Amino acid sequence: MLEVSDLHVSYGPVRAVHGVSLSASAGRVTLVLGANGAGKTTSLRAIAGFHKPDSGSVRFDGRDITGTAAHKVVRRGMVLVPEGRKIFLPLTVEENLRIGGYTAPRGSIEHSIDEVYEKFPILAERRHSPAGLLSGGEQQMLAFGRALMSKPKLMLMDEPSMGLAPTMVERVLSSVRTMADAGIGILMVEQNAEAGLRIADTVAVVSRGETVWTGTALEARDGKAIVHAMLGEAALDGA
Amino acid sequence: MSDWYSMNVVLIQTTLTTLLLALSIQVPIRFGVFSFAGVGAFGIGGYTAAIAMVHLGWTTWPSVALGAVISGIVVFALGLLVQRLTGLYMGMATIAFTLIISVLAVNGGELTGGAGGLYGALGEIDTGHILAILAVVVAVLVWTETKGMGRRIDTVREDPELANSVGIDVVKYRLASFALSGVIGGLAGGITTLLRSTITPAEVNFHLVIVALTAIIVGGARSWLGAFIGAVIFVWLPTMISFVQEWEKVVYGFIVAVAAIYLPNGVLGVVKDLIHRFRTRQERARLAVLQEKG
Amino acid sequence: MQDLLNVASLGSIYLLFALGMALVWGTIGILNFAHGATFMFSAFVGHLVTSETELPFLAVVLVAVLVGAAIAALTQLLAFQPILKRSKNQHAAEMRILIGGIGVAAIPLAIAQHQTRSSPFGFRSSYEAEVLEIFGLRLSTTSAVVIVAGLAIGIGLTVWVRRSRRGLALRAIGVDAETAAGMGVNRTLLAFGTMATAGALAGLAGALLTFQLGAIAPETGDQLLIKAFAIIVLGGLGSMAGTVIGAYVLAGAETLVLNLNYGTWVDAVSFGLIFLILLARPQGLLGRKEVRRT
Amino acid sequence: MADTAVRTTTALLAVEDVAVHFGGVKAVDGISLEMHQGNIYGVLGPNGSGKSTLLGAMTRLTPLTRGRFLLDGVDYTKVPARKVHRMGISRTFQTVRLLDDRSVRDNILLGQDTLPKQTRKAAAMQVDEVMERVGVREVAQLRPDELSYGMQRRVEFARAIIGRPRLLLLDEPTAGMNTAERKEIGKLMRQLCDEGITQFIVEHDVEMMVDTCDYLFAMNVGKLIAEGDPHDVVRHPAVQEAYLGKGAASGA
Amino acid sequence: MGGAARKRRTLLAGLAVSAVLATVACGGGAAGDSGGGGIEKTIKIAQVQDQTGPIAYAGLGASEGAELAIEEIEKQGFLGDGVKIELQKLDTAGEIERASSEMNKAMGDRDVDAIIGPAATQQAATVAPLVGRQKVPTVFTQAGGEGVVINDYTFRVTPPMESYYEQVLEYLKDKGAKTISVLYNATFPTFSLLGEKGVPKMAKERGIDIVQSLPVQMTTQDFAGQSQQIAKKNPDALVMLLIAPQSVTALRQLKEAGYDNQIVATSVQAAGNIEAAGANANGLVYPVPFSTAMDGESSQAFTKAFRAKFDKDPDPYAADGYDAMWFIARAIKASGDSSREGIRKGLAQVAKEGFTGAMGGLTFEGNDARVDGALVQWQDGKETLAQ
Repeated sequence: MLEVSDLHVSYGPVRAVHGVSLSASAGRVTLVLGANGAGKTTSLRAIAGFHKPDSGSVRFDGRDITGTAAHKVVRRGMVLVPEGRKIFLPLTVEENLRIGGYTAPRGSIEHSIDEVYEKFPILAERRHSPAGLLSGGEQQMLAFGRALMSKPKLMLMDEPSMGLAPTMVERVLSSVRTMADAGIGILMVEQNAEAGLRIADTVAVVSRGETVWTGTALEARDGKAIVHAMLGEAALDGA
Repeated sequence: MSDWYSMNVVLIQTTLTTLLLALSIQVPIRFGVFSFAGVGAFGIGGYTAAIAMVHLGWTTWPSVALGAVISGIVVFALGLLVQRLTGLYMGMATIAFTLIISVLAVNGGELTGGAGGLYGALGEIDTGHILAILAVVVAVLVWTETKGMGRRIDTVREDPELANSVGIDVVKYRLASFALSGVIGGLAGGITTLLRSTITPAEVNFHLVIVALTAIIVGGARSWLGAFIGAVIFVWLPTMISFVQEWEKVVYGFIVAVAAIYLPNGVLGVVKDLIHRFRTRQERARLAVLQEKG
Repeated sequence: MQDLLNVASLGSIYLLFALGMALVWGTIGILNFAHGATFMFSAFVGHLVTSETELPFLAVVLVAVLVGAAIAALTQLLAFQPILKRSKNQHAAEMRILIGGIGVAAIPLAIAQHQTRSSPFGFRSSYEAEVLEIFGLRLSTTSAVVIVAGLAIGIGLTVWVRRSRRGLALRAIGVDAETAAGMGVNRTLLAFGTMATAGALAGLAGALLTFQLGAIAPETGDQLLIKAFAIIVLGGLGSMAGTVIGAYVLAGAETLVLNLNYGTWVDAVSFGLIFLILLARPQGLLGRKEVRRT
Repeated sequence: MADTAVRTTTALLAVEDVAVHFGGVKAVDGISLEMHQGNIYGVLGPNGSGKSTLLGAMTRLTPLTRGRFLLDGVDYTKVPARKVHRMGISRTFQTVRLLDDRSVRDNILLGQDTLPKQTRKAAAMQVDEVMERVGVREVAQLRPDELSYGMQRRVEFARAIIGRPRLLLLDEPTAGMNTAERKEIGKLMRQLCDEGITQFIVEHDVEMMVDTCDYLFAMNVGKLIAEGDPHDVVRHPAVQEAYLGKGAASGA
Repeated sequence: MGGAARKRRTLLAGLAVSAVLATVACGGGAAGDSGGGGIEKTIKIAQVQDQTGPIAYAGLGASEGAELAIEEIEKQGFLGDGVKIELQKLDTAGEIERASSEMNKAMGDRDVDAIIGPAATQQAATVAPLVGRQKVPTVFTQAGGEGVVINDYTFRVTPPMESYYEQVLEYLKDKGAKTISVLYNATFPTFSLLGEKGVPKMAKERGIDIVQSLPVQMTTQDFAGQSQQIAKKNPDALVMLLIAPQSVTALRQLKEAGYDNQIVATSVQAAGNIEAAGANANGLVYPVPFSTAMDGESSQAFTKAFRAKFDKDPDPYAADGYDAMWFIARAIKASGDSSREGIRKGLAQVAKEGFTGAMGGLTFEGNDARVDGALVQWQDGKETLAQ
C-alpha cells in the first residue's frame, strides 16, 4: 500500500533523513522506532507532503506521490496525525471534526461525525466546547477522529502517546489497534517502544537518519536492537 | 556644479529632511517596535518651532531645538503608555496618536492657526546647517548600528527572548527607541517647517507615514544608509522619470510594489549581500572544504 | 431616534467597506492597503460605463462587484502571492504585503485622478433615490439599501465564516495553516478566493456608497481605509462580528460628537477611542488573544 | 560519584520543589535537585517529559508556578531573566537562535555584551580563541545561514561560553550533528568542565549523555524519576519503563 | 508711514537689482538683448502649478487660459511684432516639496522672466518668501489663503473668496432670509476662515441670524446627521462651504432630509464640480469670480474665444490663467521692460490702475486682485446669473 524507499530529506542546511525506507499495508500497524532526532518525524512529514524530499520515492496505492503537496495527499487517502496532535484549540470539538472532513463528500459528513462519536464517546459529550479545554488524552482522541473524517486508507501517526499519563497511553494505543482492525493501514512513530510493540505487526528501526533494522513485532520484542536504538550501548551492559 | 546646486537646492534640502523623517520611523522599526509616532513627532516639532518663532519671537535654532526636545519627551511618554503593544497594534496606536496631533492642531485656535496653519516662520536655514544636524544624527545612528550596540539592538528586534537570556534589558531599549524617534522626528518637523515658513494640520497625516515607510522599505530598513537611499529615490524619482509626466504616480506605485516583492531588504540589502559575498568568497571556499570533511 | 437611523446608515457605510478588509486580514493574515483603491476604482469603472450608457441600479452594482473582484484577484496573484512565497516568516511577509499594497494602490488612484482631474464622479443611472417617511423618520431608499446590505452582508459573512465549510477552513488556516493543509485545505487557492471575495465586497461598497453619497472622489478610498483599519482593531481582528460591532460603535461615537457640535473633533474622538481600547484590551472588543499572528 | 563529599559544600545551583504549569498541563511538577561546581550534569527523559521547560525556568524565561532556585545559596527566583545572565548562568537553545544578518564573530560577541566591564574586556580578547576551540574560526565573517546546522550549533555554543559563565545550560547541544562532531563537542564540554564551568545538559542522545556526563537526572511527565551515576540511571527500571514501557524494563 | 517705508524698500530693492542686471548685461553675451530695459524677442513664463494630483483641475484649466492669452497677445502684436511668449509648465503634483523645488528651478533659470505660481494656498505660502528673496515676479492664481501675497514680488489675480462673498449675503437679504445655517469644512483653511469669521460678520451686518453653525472635517463623507439637524431647524437659507465631493453628498442628503430652502455655496462648485449632484443641485446659488454666464463684454469675448479654441466652456481656472497671462503682458508693456525687475514694476503699475479681463473689471488692493464676481445659479447643468 505504502512503499517508501531510500528517502533523503533536508531542511536548510540540516540533512535530517538520509536513507529511510519504510512500508505499510492495510489493516496492519507498522511501528517506527528510534531515538529522538533520528529522523522519524521528518520522514513522516515528507511522506505526507509537508516537505519535498531531496531524493527517494514514495509510492502509495500504486502511484508515485513523491513531493505531492499535503492537501492533495489527503485526497488520495493518506492522512497524518501530527506530533503534538495540533488540534485547532480555539475551534470546537465538532468544528475540528468538520475540518477533518474537508475533502470528504458533503453528504457523508454528518454520518462520519456520528461514527467518530460512536468510537470516541467522550468527544460527543464535549462536542460544542472549544478543543483547548480537552485533556491531553481527549485531544489525542480528537486528533484521531479528525483524521478519520477524511476516510483514510492509511494513517501516519507521530507519537500519539507523547506526554500522556500511562493509563491514557494504553487507551490511545488500543484505539489505534481498533482502527487497524477496521482495515486502515497505520504507520506509527512511537517512543514508548513496549506499548507500541504490543499493538504493532511490523517494526522498522531508524537511527541517525537511516533505517537500520526491519522485522516483525515478535522479532523486535525479543531483540536487543530496540533497546540499543532507544537507550544506547550502556543500557544493555547490565542486562 | 554650483549651477546645478542652485537649481536643485530645494530637492537637496528636501532629500535631507525626508531622510530625517524616514529615520524617525526607521529607528523604532530597527528596535523591533512598529511605531509611526515619528510622524506625530514631526508635527509636534514643526508646530513647536513655528510657535516659538511666530508667537515668542525666538530665533531659528532655539525654536528647532525646543521642537525636538518637546517631541522627544512626548513620544517617550507615549512609549511608556503603549510599549506592551506588539506588531500592527502598536502601529495602529501610534497612527492614532499622529492623527490626534493633527486634530489638536486644527482646534488649537490662535496658537496653531487652526485649519490654515501657521505661516511666516521662515528660519535662517541653509543646506550646510541641515547637513551638520544630520551628521550628528547619523553619527548617533551609526553608533547604534555597529559594534556591540548594533548587535544588541538587532537581538532586541529579532529575538527578544534571546536578548533577555544574554542579559539585554529589552524594555529599556524599546523605550529609548521612542525617545530617539521623537527627537529625530521633531528635528525633521522643525527644520522642514522653518525652511518652508509654513505648517498646516493637513500635512501631519497618514500620507506622511506612507512616504516615510516606503522610503525605508525600498531603501533598506536596517541602516540609516538604506533610509538615505530611499529618500534619494523618492525625492529625485519624479524629476528623473519626468518623461512619463502624468503617469509618474503609476510608475511610483509600480516601483514600490516591485521592491516589496523582490527586494525584501531594500536596495541596500542587495548591495550589502553583494559586498558580503565578494568579501567572504575565500571563507566560503574554506567552509565548503570543512563541510566536505564533516 | 432619527439619530439612531443615521448611525445605522453611517455605520453601514463603514461596515460595507471594512468587511472585505476584515475578512482577508482576519483569516489569511493579509492587511490589504490596496482595498481603498479597489473600492474607488470599482466605482470609477461604474462611472465610466454609465457615462456611455445609462444603466439600472443592479447593473451598476454588478459591474463594480466584478471589477472589484478582478482587481483584488490580480493583486493577490501578482503581488501578495509572490511576496508570501519569498518571505522567510510571517512577520517579514506582513510588512512587505503592507508596502506592496501601498504600491499597488497608487496605480488605480493615479489613473482615476488623471481621468477625472480629481473631481468627484457619480453614476448616470435610471435609479433615483426616493425618501421614505415612516413615523416621522426620514430615510432615503439608498440609505435603506445600504443599511440592509451592510447588516445582511455583515451578519451573512459572520455566519458564513462561522458555519460554512470554507469559512471553517479559513478559520483553521488562521489558527494553524500547516495543519489545515494536512486536512486537505488548499491554502493558496482559498486565499485567492478570499481575496477575490473581499474585492467583490469592495466593489459592492464602492457602488452602493457612490449611490448613497451621490459622488465620490478618487481619494475617498484612502480616507475610508484608515477608518476601516480602526474598526477592525476596535472590533477585534479575526472576528467578523467584532467588525460589525466596531463599525457601528465608531459611527455612533462620531455621530455623538457631531450632535454635540464638535465637528472638528470627530477624528480625535474616534482615534482616541481606539487608543484607549488598545491600551485596555489590545485584542479588541471581540477578538481572541491567540489570533494575533504578528 | 562521591555523593557525601558533594553534599558538604553549598550547591552551585539548588532547585527546590519547582513546578511549571501551563493552564492545566503540569510540564514540571515538583522537581528538587542540586548541582555542584565542576561537574557535567545531564537530564534524560522522553519527549514532553518537561526537561526543556525546567531549563527554561532555570533561566527565568519561563515563569514558575511554585518553588525556588538558589545560585550559590542566593535565591534568584524573583530576579528578572535579563539579570540571570550577569549572575553567571548562560544557555543555548533547543532550536538555533542566531542573528541572521550578523557575522559568526558578532553572534559570538553578543554573549559578552552585557557583562561587567572587566569581564567583557577579557572575554572580547578571547573571541578568537573561543572560535578556535569550537571550530568556527575559519568562518568568522560568514553569516549563520551560510553554515551547516552543526556549525550553527557551535556558534550558539561559543556565544554561551564566551562570557565564562559559572553554570552553562545546554539544550540539545548536539542535535543535527554527526557522530564525529558529537565527539568533538563532548570533548570540549569536558575541557570546559575542567576549567570550572559547571554544565547542565538536556539531550536526546542517551549514548552521548552517558559518555559525557558525570551525573544524570531522569524525568518523566514532569517528575524526577531517577538520578545518579549515568550508567546506573540508564539501567534504572523507572527509566527503562519511561522509555520502553513496563514490559521492556523487566524483560531486558 | 507704512507706505513710505514700503516705497523706500522697493526703491532699494530696485537699485540693487539694476546693479545686478547691469553686470549681467556687461558680462554675458547671450543675455545682451535682455539688458537695458527692452522687451526680449522671446519671453519665458514658467507656470508652476498642479498638472497632476488632487487639484490638477486648477493647473490644467489655468494652462488653457494662459495659452489662449498668449495666442491673442502674439496675434495682436501686443508686445511688438514677433515677440513670442514661451510658456513652460512645471508640475507641482499636489505636493509642497515639489512646488518648492519646481519654483526653485524656474527661479534658477535666468531665461524665466516671470512665474505663474501655485494654486494651492499651502504651496503658494511656502514659495512666497522665496520669490521675494530671489526677486522673481510671481502671479498666483487661486491660493486664497493668508501668507501668499506678502512682498513686492507676489501678486494674486484670483480674489480671495471672502472678498466677493458679501454679495451672497446681500442676495439672501434681498430674498428676505432672516435665518441661516452654516455648514462648513473646518479643516479647509478658506472655508474655516469664512465659516467662523467672514459669514457671521457679514450676516450680522445685514441683520441675518445664524441659527446653526456646523463644522465638519475633511474626512467627513456622510452628512445625513447634519442634514437632519438643518432640516429640523429649517433656516431660510443654508450657507454650504464644502469641498467638491462633500458638496455633492450634502446636497443629496439635504434633499433627502427634506430641506428645500435656498442653499448657497462657493466657487468650488464651479467648473462642473457640482455636475455629479444632478438634479439635487438645481437652484443652488454660488458666487464665482468668473462664469460663462457673466454678461460683461470682456467676459463674453473670453468665453467666445475659449470655445473657439478648445471647443468647450471655460471654467474659472481658465479665466485665472487668462487674466494672469494678460496681467503679465500688460505689465511688460507698461514698463517697456521684460526683465524680471521690469515685469515687477509693470505689475505694480498695472495693479494700481486695474484692468479688464475675463473676470470683468479687476482692481487691486496692494498686489491682491479684487473683482465684483458674479452670483450664479445652477439649473440643469447650466450656470445662469442669479436674480
